[in-house]
Amino acid sequence: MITAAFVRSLDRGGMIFLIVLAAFAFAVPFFNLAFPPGSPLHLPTYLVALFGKYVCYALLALSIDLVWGYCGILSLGHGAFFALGGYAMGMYLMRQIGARGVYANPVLPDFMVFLNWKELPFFWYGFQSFPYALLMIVLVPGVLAFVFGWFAFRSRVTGVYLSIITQAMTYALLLAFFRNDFGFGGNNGLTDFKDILGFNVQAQGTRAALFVLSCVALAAGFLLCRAIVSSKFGKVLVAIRDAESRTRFLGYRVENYKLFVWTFSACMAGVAGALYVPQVGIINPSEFAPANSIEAVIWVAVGGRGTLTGAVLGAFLVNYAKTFFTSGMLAPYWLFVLGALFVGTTLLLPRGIVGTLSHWRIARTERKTAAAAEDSVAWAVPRAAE
Amino acid sequence: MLNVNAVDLHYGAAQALRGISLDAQAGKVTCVLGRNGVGKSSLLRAVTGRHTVTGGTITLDGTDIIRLSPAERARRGVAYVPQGREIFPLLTVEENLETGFSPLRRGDRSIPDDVYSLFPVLRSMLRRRGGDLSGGQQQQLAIGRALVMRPKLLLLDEPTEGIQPSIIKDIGRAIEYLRGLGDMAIVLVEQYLDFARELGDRLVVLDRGAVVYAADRETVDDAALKRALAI
Amino acid sequence: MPPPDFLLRYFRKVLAGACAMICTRLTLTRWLFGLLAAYVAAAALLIAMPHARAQSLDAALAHFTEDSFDDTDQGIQAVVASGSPRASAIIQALSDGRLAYDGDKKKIYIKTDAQVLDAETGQPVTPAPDNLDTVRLNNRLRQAVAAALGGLTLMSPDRAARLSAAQAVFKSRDEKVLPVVEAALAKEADAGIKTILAQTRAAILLGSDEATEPQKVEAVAAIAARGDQDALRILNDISADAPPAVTKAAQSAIKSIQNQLALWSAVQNAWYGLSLGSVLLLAAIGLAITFGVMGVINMAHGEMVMIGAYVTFAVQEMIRAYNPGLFDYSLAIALPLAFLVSALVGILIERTVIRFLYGRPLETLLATWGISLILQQAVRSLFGPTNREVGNPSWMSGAFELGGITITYNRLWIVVFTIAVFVALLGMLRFTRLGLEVRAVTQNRAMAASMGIRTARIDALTFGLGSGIAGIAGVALSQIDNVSPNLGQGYIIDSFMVVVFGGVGNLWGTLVGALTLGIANKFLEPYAGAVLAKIAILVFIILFIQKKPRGMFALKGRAVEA
Amino acid sequence: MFSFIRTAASGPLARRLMGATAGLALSLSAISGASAQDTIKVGILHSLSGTMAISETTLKDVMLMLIDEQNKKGGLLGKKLEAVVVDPASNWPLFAEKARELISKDKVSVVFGCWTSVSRKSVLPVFKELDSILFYPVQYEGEESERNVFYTGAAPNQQAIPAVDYLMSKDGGSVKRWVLAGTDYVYPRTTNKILEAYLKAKGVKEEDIMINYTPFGHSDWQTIVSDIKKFGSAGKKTAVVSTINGDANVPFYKELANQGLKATDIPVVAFSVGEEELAGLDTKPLVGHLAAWNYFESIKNPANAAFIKSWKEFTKNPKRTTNDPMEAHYIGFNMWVKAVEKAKSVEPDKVIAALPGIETPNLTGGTSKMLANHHITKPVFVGEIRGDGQFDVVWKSKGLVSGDAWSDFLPGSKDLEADWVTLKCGNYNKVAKKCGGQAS
Repeated sequence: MITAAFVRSLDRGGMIFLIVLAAFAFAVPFFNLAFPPGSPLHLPTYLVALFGKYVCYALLALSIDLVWGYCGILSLGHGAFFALGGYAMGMYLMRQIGARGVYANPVLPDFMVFLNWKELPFFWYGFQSFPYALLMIVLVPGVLAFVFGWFAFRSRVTGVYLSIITQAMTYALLLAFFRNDFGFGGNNGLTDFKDILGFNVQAQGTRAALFVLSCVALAAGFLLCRAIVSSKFGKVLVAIRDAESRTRFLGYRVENYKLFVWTFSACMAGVAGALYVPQVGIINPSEFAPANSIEAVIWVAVGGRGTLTGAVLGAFLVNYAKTFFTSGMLAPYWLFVLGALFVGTTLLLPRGIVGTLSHWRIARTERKTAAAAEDSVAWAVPRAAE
Repeated sequence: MLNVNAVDLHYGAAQALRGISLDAQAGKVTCVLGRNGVGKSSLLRAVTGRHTVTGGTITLDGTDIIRLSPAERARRGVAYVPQGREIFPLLTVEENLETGFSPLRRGDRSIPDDVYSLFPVLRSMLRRRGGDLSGGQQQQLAIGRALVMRPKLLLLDEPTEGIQPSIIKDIGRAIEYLRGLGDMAIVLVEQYLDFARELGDRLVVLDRGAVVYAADRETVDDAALKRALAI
Repeated sequence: MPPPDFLLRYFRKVLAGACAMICTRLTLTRWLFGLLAAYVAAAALLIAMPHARAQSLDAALAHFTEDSFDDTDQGIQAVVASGSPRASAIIQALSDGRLAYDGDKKKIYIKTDAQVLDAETGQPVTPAPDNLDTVRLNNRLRQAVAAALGGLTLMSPDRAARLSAAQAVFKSRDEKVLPVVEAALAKEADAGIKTILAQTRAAILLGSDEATEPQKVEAVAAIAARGDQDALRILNDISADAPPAVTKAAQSAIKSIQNQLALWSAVQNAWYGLSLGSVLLLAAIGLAITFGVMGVINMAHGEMVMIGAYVTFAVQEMIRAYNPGLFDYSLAIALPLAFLVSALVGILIERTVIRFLYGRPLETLLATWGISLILQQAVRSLFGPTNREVGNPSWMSGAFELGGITITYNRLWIVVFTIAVFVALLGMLRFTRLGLEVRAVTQNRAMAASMGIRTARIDALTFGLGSGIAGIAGVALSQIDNVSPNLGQGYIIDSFMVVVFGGVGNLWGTLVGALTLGIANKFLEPYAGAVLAKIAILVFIILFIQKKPRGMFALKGRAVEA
Repeated sequence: MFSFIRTAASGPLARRLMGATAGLALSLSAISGASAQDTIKVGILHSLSGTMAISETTLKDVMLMLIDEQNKKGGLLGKKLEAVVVDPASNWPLFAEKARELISKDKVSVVFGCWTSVSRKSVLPVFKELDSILFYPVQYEGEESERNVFYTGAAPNQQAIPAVDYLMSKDGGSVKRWVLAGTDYVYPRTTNKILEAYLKAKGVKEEDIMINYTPFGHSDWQTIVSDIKKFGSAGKKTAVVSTINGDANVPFYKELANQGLKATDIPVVAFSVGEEELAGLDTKPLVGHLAAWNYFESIKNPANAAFIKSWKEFTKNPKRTTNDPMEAHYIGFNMWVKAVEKAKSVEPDKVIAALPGIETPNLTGGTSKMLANHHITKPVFVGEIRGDGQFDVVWKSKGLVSGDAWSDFLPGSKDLEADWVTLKCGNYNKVAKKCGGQAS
């Protein structure tokens, strides 16, 4: 009875979420494109870019929520997967520039030309092809996550240890990508993109399309995550989160479950990164900074971990707050707000917004059911068993 | 000394104690008997404050201690020898004993001679780590450690469990000695009937979280006692 | 054999005692000294400007009023050539930046703390002229000044002055001062200074065209005995067209010095590693307490270090403002204050945030990260975003040579300090009441409470202790790193690596972990470069954790479970 | 289950949500469109939090001061100037977002901002797309000339090469052996590439050049300083050219001072160390080490004295120092004001067209001119660190040096030329005789 209510309430949440997302995906480009800039109904392009960024962040939040909220793996390095996906996309976009770079070199990206690189490093091969780049967007973060997870989960590195080494992983990548010799443009990263699939990345239409595509990716990610967490597989994940060793004693190969969901989540983060890069116009190593990954975790915490809609909502809210608090008079206070969000959420709202709301709803139904049960059971069993 | 009145205690939805009442007087040993899972240990957890009770009162020397934290109760004279001893494994025997100094004023912080005279083995092992001791030695250490606190009320949770008979005898003698001092109330939770019968001034049998039989040593009806235990 | 020191002192005493009575005797001494000075000056003059006529000091000083480096250079040479007894005071003032000129009156003055002296006469000028400009120097002139000063003070009665003069002439290796060096060498009694002078002579001879071949070969041997990089530099400097015997001797000397230096470079790496390791240990040890002992992930740990550094800054500011004489004690004053302030902030954090999160390490991690952001920005608003100056007290400045390596005092003191903190902390945990209670709570919280130990108080104190130690780490780090709001961020990941690598809950593990990482880093750095070395270490730790998930020295049975 | 979904989707809920979303989007756009046009808005895009706040906060303050002063003089074109401050929080994607917000939402006429190259690179596409103007005040690696960007900081030929020339001169110590030490990112990499080529062209041998890179925020300099010492012991006069950035400088100089590496032995010339950075150091052991800039606070000049005075008054802090990027903003702002007055409009296209050729006095007694390649002419100074944390100018260029967008010492760029006046191209290839890449 209770679980049924729970499932239904969640489903309604998911439903509402999908509808809102669809409306959003439709309304934003519609008001942007259908009305001329002077019209009061016009939605400025910069908001399209801004919302597009939020949607990508939401997808990243979703991927973090899947491993943290449902499997108890707190990753402080998910930004690494996001950035790797972004770099894969960035490399494709760089190759698309072709001879239109400032040095007009048909093969080498600009940063290689002025640092005297003679030829393209081997890992840049193939990125001129979009399907190859698409493959890499999923494959590179996926393989890294798989290898990392393979070692970590089999040797039963858990809890804060895992968190700390995920942080070490992203930090090592940060340092590596900062190195100019590494061949990814060093600190400046990849930028100055021109075309994606032949469309100008800065054109209004391309932006709108990328925005819609990001919304579609978010919806797909949401549905996939829903499918995972509501299946039996998902129940095992939750069991692992709540009592890992007991789940192991029950005969489940815990590490395989973890490895799958971890790798899947990394691929999702990679896709988010890939969609993010053409909309933002730059990818550079600072995306690997541990602080970025930790910030992404707080989006999930604010929205409510263990609730997929919460992760998305959190990403939107916190990033909107960031946009809001980094302008005008409030400018130097953003870090105070962000810091307070971390402390406040963990202390006062450990379930997050969506988690708290559904908790209240469940508590209310539970009280009702309990009251009803009391009435019906009171006369049947005089002394309740222990 | 100790007065437990109508105490309820829940673990989540499950109720472990149902309106239990119990008294323990200075210079007397109160034995709490019962099978596994009837609430004996829960009763001690309620008295020490390790678990919050959901109803009833607990007073020590007439003052209500129900709102006090475990540390504050210990500071008022409640000493606890838990089931499984809970020796600090990485502290030496001496340090284990010294953990009992906390309730004492600075000037009183010494290990009473009684501890060593009751359990001479401890003196020879002062520098050993608590975790390296045998079960019986740990049990003696746990009791010794409690005595360092100069308690008014000593709570012992199955001190004979899994311990060789010779040490059980030592422990029995120690409890008798402490009773003889006359200023300490002792609550002994036991499953080992003979031991309890021998030491207990008052015997209380629990079942399903409630007192099902209680009698003083003089008036105890062995048949009724056995029946209560056999339920 | 020179007369022993005490004998000289005795004579000097006799001279002083007899002064009043036999003043003719004193006049004689003065006359003798004057003669010597004149000889030295004349020698310098003859060599420096073979065709120059003796210039008056007045004319020499005029060069300084032009505010042109070339004129100043001429001025230095001219002052030395003037042979005036005021020369050394003038050059000293120039070197200290106390030589000033009045551009309108074309007069030169020497500024002292209290008054302004006329450079030519040494008499105070009253009223002190305003609108004075300092005579400026550049690096080229600084070298010239050092050489001139060296030449002028090689005969100084003060040993320290002679020593620095000898070092200065060694550095300049100016052929012009060779006669002065030789004169000083003949008179010098101190063995250490004598060696330097001999080496100076050898160095000058090596560079000179006049020296004979045997003189040069001998000089190579004298230089080779130094065995350091300066020696290498001089020997490398020998021109290829020198006589074959000289180049051959030099080549073999270079080779042996290089071998020696290679050996020393390994020692140096070990020392650098040790020093980096102690910095890591110092930063991590507070974390080892809060993380290891309490199981609390304190991401704001770095900010506690930062607070300690800012306390040091504040203390130094106060000292600068009110009592500059105390500057050398500033760290001693800052140390307890930094401990207290950081500890109090730590306790505040524990009481207001962390205590509600015990048993939920991941939440603690997030909350403390938030606190770290707040603290950073708070310090930024309070002290400004820029670096603040924290000075090194004199006893932490500079370096000394030990064999073939240079050991800087600040690193040395940090190593010593780290050891002291480590030992003090171990002792505190082992021998004090608080230490016992901390260990008891660590091992069995519930039982500790049942023993009457107020666990909440212990938690707060332990957290305060860990934070306080981070604070004193900040005092030490302010000596080698910049004091800015970002200070803590630079250490937090490294500190976690150390603690996790060493094994949680074990101070010895932290020690070994920090030293291992420090030394490994420094041995990798020469080959891989600073960036790759760091990446390699991180990857190594990630792999190591897979092998030993609880670190090197994990304690059994009490690990932090999420 | 499915029936439930269907009913919900077709129910009024969906319509309500659809309406709400549209409403939200509309209200956002309404806010953004409602900017009043009675002032001229000037965007300030400098990090006020995060790691870069250390350098950039000062530039925000100086811009506020300049705008304030301009308003006291009666504003511009009869309108008041209004500063719009945003905080990109040292986060590169946020730079792009904030740039977009300034231009699209706040409708600023010009933006003064950025410090690091990556932040400039990140906002570049935004300025191109939305056709606005950015004034970039920091010395950088060059290799760029964009229609929408005006570079008021030094290009490598206005800082690095003169500094090296000075060190090779007799006054600079006739240096023969070079250590190029830098933080591992694009500015040091490019500068060092240029210097390496330049030194080799001057006859310096390969083995007399040592290049070393360190990560951002590097704090343990023991090994590198001792390597420099070793490298300097080869018998030739050695100097260090430092492109070490930001936070890493303080520990570097502390280590230098403590290991006793004196300026008279091995001088260090830095391109990123100014008065602001020295404020965090005890400079007494560092006296004689050098920095090359286009401005020093210590330069005696009435314009500079007035600027320093008003800066101290504006910040209400008598200890605040001034530095080179601040002067760059001073020049850039005055140039923009003049260009607007000349164009009689703040319309970006008109201002961009008006800017080349504009001349304004700089703070060191000369007059800087905006060139057709969007860089400016500047004097070059080499200063020695003094005991009081200021610099003593020991060398200055004869006349002003024109900023080169493209270095003559890099193979890829030696044929390129930037000219936005006649060629209308930022990267015109003189050999191929055509505008490379995009002409836009």
